[in-house]
Amino acid sequence: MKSVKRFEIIIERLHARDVTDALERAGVTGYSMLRDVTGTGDRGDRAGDELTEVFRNCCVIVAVPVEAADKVVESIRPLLKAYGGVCLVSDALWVNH
Amino acid sequence: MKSVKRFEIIIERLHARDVTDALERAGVTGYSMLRDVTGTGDRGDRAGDELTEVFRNCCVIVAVPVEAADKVVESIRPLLKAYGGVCLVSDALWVNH
Amino acid sequence: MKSVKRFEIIIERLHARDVTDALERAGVTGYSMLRDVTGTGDRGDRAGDELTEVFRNCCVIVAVPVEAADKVVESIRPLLKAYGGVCLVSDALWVNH
Amino acid sequence: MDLSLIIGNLLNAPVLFFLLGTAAAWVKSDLEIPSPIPKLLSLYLLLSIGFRGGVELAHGGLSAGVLTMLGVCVAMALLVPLWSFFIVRLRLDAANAAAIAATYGSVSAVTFVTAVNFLRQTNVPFGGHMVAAMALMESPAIVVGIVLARMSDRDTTGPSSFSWGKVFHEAFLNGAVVLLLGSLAIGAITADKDAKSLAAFVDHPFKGVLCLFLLDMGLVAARRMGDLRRSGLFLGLFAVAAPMAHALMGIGLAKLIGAGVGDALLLAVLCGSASYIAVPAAVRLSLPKANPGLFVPMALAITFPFNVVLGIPLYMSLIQRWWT
Amino acid sequence: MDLSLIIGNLLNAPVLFFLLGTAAAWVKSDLEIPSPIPKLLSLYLLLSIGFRGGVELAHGGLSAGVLTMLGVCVAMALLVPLWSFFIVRLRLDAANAAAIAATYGSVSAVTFVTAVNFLRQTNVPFGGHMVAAMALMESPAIVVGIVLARMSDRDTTGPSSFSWGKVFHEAFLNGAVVLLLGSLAIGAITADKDAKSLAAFVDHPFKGVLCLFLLDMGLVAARRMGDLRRSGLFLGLFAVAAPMAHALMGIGLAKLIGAGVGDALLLAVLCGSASYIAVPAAVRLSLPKANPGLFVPMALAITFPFNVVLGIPLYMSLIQRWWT
Amino acid sequence: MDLSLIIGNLLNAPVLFFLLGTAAAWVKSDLEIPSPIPKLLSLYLLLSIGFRGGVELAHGGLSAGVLTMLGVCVAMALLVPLWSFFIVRLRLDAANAAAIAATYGSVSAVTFVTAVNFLRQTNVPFGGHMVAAMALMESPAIVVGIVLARMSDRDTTGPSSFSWGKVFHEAFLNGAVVLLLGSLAIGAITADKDAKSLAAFVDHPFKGVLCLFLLDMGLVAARRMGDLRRSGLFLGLFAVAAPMAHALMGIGLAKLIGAGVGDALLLAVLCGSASYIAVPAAVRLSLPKANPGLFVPMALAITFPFNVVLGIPLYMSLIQRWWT
Ligand SMILES: Nc1ncnc2c1ncn2[C@@H]1O[C@H](COP(=O)(O)O)[C@@H](O)[C@H]1O
Ligand SMILES: Nc1ncnc2c1ncn2[C@@H]1O[C@H](COP(=O)(O)O)[C@@H](O)[C@H]1O
Ligand SMILES: Nc1ncnc2c1ncn2[C@@H]1O[C@H](COP(=O)(O)O)[C@@H](O)[C@H]1O
Ligand code: NA
Ligand code: NA
Ligand code: NA
Repeated sequence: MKSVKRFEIIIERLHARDVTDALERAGVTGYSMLRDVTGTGDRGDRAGDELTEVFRNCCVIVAVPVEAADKVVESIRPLLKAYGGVCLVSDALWVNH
Repeated sequence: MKSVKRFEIIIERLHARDVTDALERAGVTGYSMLRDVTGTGDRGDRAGDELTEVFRNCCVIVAVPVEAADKVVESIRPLLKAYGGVCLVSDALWVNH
Repeated sequence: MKSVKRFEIIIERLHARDVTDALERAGVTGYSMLRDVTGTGDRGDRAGDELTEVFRNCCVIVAVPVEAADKVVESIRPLLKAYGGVCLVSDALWVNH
Repeated sequence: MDLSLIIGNLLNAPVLFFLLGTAAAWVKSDLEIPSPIPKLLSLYLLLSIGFRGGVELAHGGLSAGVLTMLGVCVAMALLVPLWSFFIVRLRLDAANAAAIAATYGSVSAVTFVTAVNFLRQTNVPFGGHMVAAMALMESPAIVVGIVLARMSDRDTTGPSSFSWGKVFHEAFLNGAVVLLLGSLAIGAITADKDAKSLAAFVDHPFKGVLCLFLLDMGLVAARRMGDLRRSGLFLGLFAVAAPMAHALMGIGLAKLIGAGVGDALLLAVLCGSASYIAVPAAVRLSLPKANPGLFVPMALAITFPFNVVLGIPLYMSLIQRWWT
Repeated sequence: MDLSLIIGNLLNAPVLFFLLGTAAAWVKSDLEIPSPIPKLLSLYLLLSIGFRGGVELAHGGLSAGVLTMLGVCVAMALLVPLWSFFIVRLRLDAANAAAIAATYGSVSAVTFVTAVNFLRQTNVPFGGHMVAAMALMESPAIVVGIVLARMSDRDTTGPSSFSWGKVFHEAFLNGAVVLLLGSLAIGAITADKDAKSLAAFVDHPFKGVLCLFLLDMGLVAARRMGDLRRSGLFLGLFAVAAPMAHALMGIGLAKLIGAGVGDALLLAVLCGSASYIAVPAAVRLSLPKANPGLFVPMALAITFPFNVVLGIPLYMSLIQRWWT
Repeated sequence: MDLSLIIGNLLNAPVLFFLLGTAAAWVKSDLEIPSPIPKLLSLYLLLSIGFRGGVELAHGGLSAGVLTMLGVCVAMALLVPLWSFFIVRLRLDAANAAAIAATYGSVSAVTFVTAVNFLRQTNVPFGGHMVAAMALMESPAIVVGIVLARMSDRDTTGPSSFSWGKVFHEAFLNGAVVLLLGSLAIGAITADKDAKSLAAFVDHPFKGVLCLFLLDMGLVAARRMGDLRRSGLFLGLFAVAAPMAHALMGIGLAKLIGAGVGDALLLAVLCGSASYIAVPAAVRLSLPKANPGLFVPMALAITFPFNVVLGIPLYMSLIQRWWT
């Protein structure tokens, strides 16, 4: 098992593509996405109506080697600044296969 | 980046509202929710038929400042006692924006 | 609150059943599942078309007592070897109820 | 016993799709109707049955006979959970007895819809007010069940957050009741103007949607059958005896008040069916100690298939004998 | 004022289902139409309205009158956001003013569809080219809004990643526009061959699907009403005055170019309606500083209900007076 | 070559909606048909085609000609993967060759459904037993593919958990096969009673639902086209040559056994189409070393569009020449 940093990025679903693009630019080759996330935060309710993706979030989960973590943070931060959302970072072990 | 506690609360979807109400009473202003979670636990299978929300879970994710964690635990515990479910707490860093 | 290990297993939805079977064989009695997860990894895009579950992932979340963690790792590893996917392990506290 | 009616019912597309679903689940096929498609189908069925009921109600009007029928229905919805509670209480604790009582006192909309389809197929007329009756019978049993549970054991009703307001809200304003009554009202209001232009949506696909929904019910019911081991012989017997007993009472009452054949069958089905959609949610909120692994499989994996496959033609053959 | 038209519209199944949804949300019923069912309904409505528009366009052809109408529509789509911006700018910053301007310059497909249903019901003919007009009016306002915002404050348009390419892409290639124009083209191409065989899908369930979709719109609109407190009286007034003013202009222009009664109503509705599906997404991407808690509830919880419940019959009664 | 048939097919609503989907994906529009709507559409198409096939089978009966046709179909489902395996094996490893063999030996239900729609439109009759033939051709190729892979390389078939029981289960009891055969049986059983009352559900919206589903197929196929670079020229050619060769064989066999024009076209399409729904799942479970990034895009992004846009009218024009 290998030490990694686990990122969890919650942002409007409209920006899902921006997040994965930013991750790819930061050299990330694997990530997962949950596409049906609702929530509440500084920018009000994102209660999930189907009418527009503005009121629906997604959650991107990425595990990266510890040394790559800073680069990922820097790639995500401008998106959070522009559009809001949350990015949590924690420690995890990756089960090798 | 700021140290936070990350909560993950898995409970019958029927009680989603109770959880967010409890969180709001505990002073939490932001949370996220996954509304389509299945599972198995002490109370049997929650395999997710559409007929009734009794057999479907949700998952609430909340990051709070470390010092607010106890209050959140206390607000959630009675719901777990009454209805079952799981609440996991872990450490994380919050990427400022 | 009790220390536990939190597992997060992301794998093709086709193999969801194999994962929960393996967990049950390893003595796990409770787990949760997210059934609509997309992603990218070594095996290419899993972008989530509805036509076949081959291009859609699921995510299984399990919390187990610290001492049971190794057994869970061993039960999951052959599946990751055969089918790909990711398994992350982290520390968490379980709120008793 | 009129076997031809039973066999005729068995060789009926909706019932066959139900059996197909059951069979698919038994052989562990991966056939599935993923969420929220079943929700769409059930919204459609409720809207359709409500709207058509409203249109017919507008044409038929609110006669004394109609009001008597509605009264009988509400009375049964209040009484059925009463005796059910005391029978089940012989074996189970108060919370579970109350949950089962509420389940059998309330109604199954899909059983009702299947009976309506059965009547339409055999060209037996029935009154639009029976839809109103169904809507009225959804909720009272929930309240009765909770009252009984609290009377026999104050402790059954969950956490401090218990409130009668919440109970009534959950019982009377759940989505199924609101959509049913709303569509009924809209059907009654727009009977002349919209009935024709909506027919292509409300009438034509009805039977097909019912087939698809019953396919899903078959899949779900078969999966829940595994849970039945837990419930034991007593509850298994109750789940077959109760619909028959209650349907018989319904038939007797229908005869007493001089209802027609179609209305009599629907009353039998309303009394004899058990809820597995609205009640479990309401009960889970108010009686968290009741085990949904008991009362849901009873209603869904025994009573529902029994009524749909055998009960409806059985009740009908009884009624036909008695009425002619 | 012709009250009978308004009451007639109120007693119309689609409008009643909208009100049922609103009522259900007010009493906090758990009635819900879970995602992605509303998406399916709106895909259907767009496909249906597009295809039928195409068929009618193929029969009617592209006359000078049709081209004039399309020109008028595009002109209104460019001008409405212009004055709207300067009016709202009196109170709000550039980003929010631009977002509201784009919202009111663009159109609401569901309002249009409801008006089409209104016309069909009253047997008033209208041209298939009005569907093309709707498709043409979806996007220009978005571009105008963003141009205005950037002109008055370079800083409004988000992060460094801003690009006009993205804006145009989002404005002109969003799913609604593509499906609408695509179905229109397919309808026009296959008018003779497929119109009949597709009628059972495209025409018959149309009104019923509209009812179901408006039920959901009622639920969503009522939930968004809570957000309106934030927007204050000024924006509340704007959300009622703007549709009326723009619809009036539309009616005037329709008279000027000699359009028929049906086309005049549709032009009024196109000018008077505000977008809450395509525009919010495009605006959120290009003007991240604009608060969707302002412009969405204005369009969804005030302007949309106003148009559907009162506006359409009001505009119609005006047109009928003026045209005869 | 009869160009008018090809152009006629191209100007056909379902094909145009497929092309619209492709175009929308190419311009990167956000048009999408979110899950599980495509699942609902495909459940509907399978149920509809199965039920109608059953009704027609009940009327036509099981003649010797029908049984011969079914035998030919099963034989082709066993033979096609055989030679396909050895051809592809020239370039790829055993697991991938087996996966591609299984893909081309099995059938594409949507291609079949599109061909059925093509026949209905041109009023060419065909037998209900062809639906049974499709159901019979879904599974054998999967088993043949896995046998071949294991024979040439024991190691191809994944982890220790491999079991023939699982393979057969996955091959013969997957949801599509169960629903298709179930609906066929129900259609045959209830042919007289239910065919009419279900027609409004099973027949009328058929073509429209096909349009919507093909729109989604266009979106998905275009997205998968990017993966084709990986597959190289050899596989690209195979994906066009195989359907043509297999369809030709099918046509030859149809002539040999004296089948009608409609049945001949359907046999050609069954032989010539490749599976991208049932096979990928079964193959992924049994041959985890096979890369779904190869065999899925071949079937979905080349063979499927080829058959739907060009193949069907091409095969038809051949058959028409030969039969008359
Ligand atoms: N403290 C939090 N914990 C978990 N999720 C959050 C939190 N704050 C915000 N979110 C999520 O992030 C989304 C955007 O947040 P915001 O930009 O603050 O409105 C919200 O809709 C929530 O889904
Ligand atoms: N050990 C566990 N790890 C992850 N999720 C669990 C665990 N135990 C229970 N759950 C989830 O919590 C829900 C309720 O659990 P319970 O109240 O124990 O039936 C289950 O349906 C699962 O979704
Ligand atoms: N680094 C990662 N972080 C998060 N999820 C990942 C990562 N790598 C792969 N995944 C997920 O695991 C699935 C299978 O991965 P793979 O077997 O590498 O193709 C992918 O489709 C992703 O959903
Ligand atoms: Na009952
Ligand atoms: Na407008
Ligand atoms: Na084939």
